[in-house]
Amino acid sequence: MAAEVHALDFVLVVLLLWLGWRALASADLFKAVVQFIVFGLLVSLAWVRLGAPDVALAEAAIGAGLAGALLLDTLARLGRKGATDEVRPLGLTPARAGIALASLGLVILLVASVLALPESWPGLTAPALQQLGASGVTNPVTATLLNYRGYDTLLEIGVLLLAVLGVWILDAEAALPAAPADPMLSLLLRVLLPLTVAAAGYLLWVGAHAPGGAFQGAALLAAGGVLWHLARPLSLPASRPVRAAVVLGFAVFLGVGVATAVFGGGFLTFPPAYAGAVILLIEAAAMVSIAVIMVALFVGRPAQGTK
Amino acid sequence: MTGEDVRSALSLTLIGAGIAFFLAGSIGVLRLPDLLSRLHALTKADNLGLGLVVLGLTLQADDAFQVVRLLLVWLLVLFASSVACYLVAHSATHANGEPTPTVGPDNPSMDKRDGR
Amino acid sequence: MPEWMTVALWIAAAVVLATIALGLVRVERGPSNGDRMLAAQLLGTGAVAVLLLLARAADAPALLDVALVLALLASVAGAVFVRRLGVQPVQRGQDRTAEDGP
Amino acid sequence: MSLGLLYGLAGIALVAMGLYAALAARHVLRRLLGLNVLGSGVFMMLVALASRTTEIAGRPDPVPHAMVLTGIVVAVSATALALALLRRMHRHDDSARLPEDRLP
Repeated sequence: MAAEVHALDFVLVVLLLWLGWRALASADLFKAVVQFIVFGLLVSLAWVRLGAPDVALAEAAIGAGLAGALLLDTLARLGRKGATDEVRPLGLTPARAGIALASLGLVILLVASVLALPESWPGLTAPALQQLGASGVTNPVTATLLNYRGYDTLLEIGVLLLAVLGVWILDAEAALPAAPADPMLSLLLRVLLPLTVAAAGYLLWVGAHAPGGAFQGAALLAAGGVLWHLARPLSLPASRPVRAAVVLGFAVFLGVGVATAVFGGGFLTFPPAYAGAVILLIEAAAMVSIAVIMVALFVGRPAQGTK
Repeated sequence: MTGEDVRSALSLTLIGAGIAFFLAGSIGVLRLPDLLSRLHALTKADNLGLGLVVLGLTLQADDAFQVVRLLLVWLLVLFASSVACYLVAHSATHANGEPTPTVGPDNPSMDKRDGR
Repeated sequence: MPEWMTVALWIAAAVVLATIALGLVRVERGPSNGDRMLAAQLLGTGAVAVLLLLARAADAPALLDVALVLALLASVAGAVFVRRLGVQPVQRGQDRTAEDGP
Repeated sequence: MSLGLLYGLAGIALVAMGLYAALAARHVLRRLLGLNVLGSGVFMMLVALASRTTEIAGRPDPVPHAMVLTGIVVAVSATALALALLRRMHRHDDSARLPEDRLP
């Protein structure tokens, strides 16, 4: 990836800052949410420019799929009155001057620290690339996620589990008034769902040697699930298979960790000969789990028994 | 002037034409008076703008897999944006069970329709 | 790929990005929520075009996959919007809602 | 000006905006948007700083990339939980603001 600064970068940064601010300061919350969705779109372009296509894939899938869906769904449930905010939601008042000053102070501190850092430095790139041969994959980001820093990723899946438990603990939400079935929405689902499943499988497989992986695939699958829920409302927490799918990723990851601790070199230390297969197994289980968890986060806990 | 140069020039011409359609679509979305005519402008950018850019880029693709992905991206955007535009237009025209297009704030007819 | 082609592709990507930024004005102005959603749709298509151009300019075919993901999900936000909120008619002064301001 | 510096400074600006909005706004949804913009800013700083290894090592540092990837997924699930809590509060109190921010 070319590292020099292009005209594109200046356009992108200006748009990012403007959209970021408008997404926070627009009086109309619907407008703010749309601006936030577009902001996410442009952030994924920024990841591309910074040479992070793995991150760009995840941002694109989550930003264009789950994040926007969650925000719009919440806006709809708040109703017109609940979704109304004051005219100048962030206007500077005496009470907010302290917050503004603190934010400004943070900016000065951060700018000073960033400017104090060297323009270029070795970082952890060289060690990450040196160990790549023993990691089982050739994409260094996948190697970092699943091998070098496996603890992080295991605990991340744990965080996702806690989030979905949190949503399920809350009392049930009344189902939204059912909109009439729309044939075009069913068509959208019929065309896009197989394609998202195929693309998620492709990303999972390609993640071993090129940008992609379990998280990107899962976010894509989750967006397919969101579409499904829109066309034919799901009821997720009730069924046993859903609960099994939700814990599958964490269980497989933990099981592999325990197995390597007992029989091998230590917790989550994969033997190089099997590392590739082990990573693919964990990623496949994690992808299914994360996708189901994300859809469950969107579906929430609908009221039981009512239509 | 080699064949390579001709191909590059043709590719760039197509991309330029695509950008022209993007510009036309954006200006249409910006300037046209109501939602439905803006939808009309939008589909030009999606279908033709992106289509011409994709066509121009396929002339430069390294291998068949890239060509397949480029065309797939175009077809998907074509499909997704057609359906999304249909859904929005449908929602706009049938919000109250009657086909009244959503209009700008300077048209008095909108005041007759209430909230949700 | 000749050098001038790379330069031209970078410029084309910047121009597409600047062009679709015009759509942001429509997001800002509305007036109806349908208009805002629609302009967001246009920006999504533009981002796909920028990614395709960058994939060629920077010779990074992985960006085609990012564009593919965006293209696959281009309709999700629109579908959620239509199913959950729907286009609401414009009210006078909707931009300046102050019903429960302080 | 290098690419890393340009996006690093943009990230800082996003952090400041997000922090201000998360603390100053009254509507909970707006606070959550603030936290998300704050998170994007932090991620952007990390990825921008990671790009500084390109000159020496030939490619950006993959470790911050993996951390940001983790962060994005955690951020969206935390947001989902927070939105569910917001809807729960709204169901019970008919307000989308925290009790201390409501009008008397």
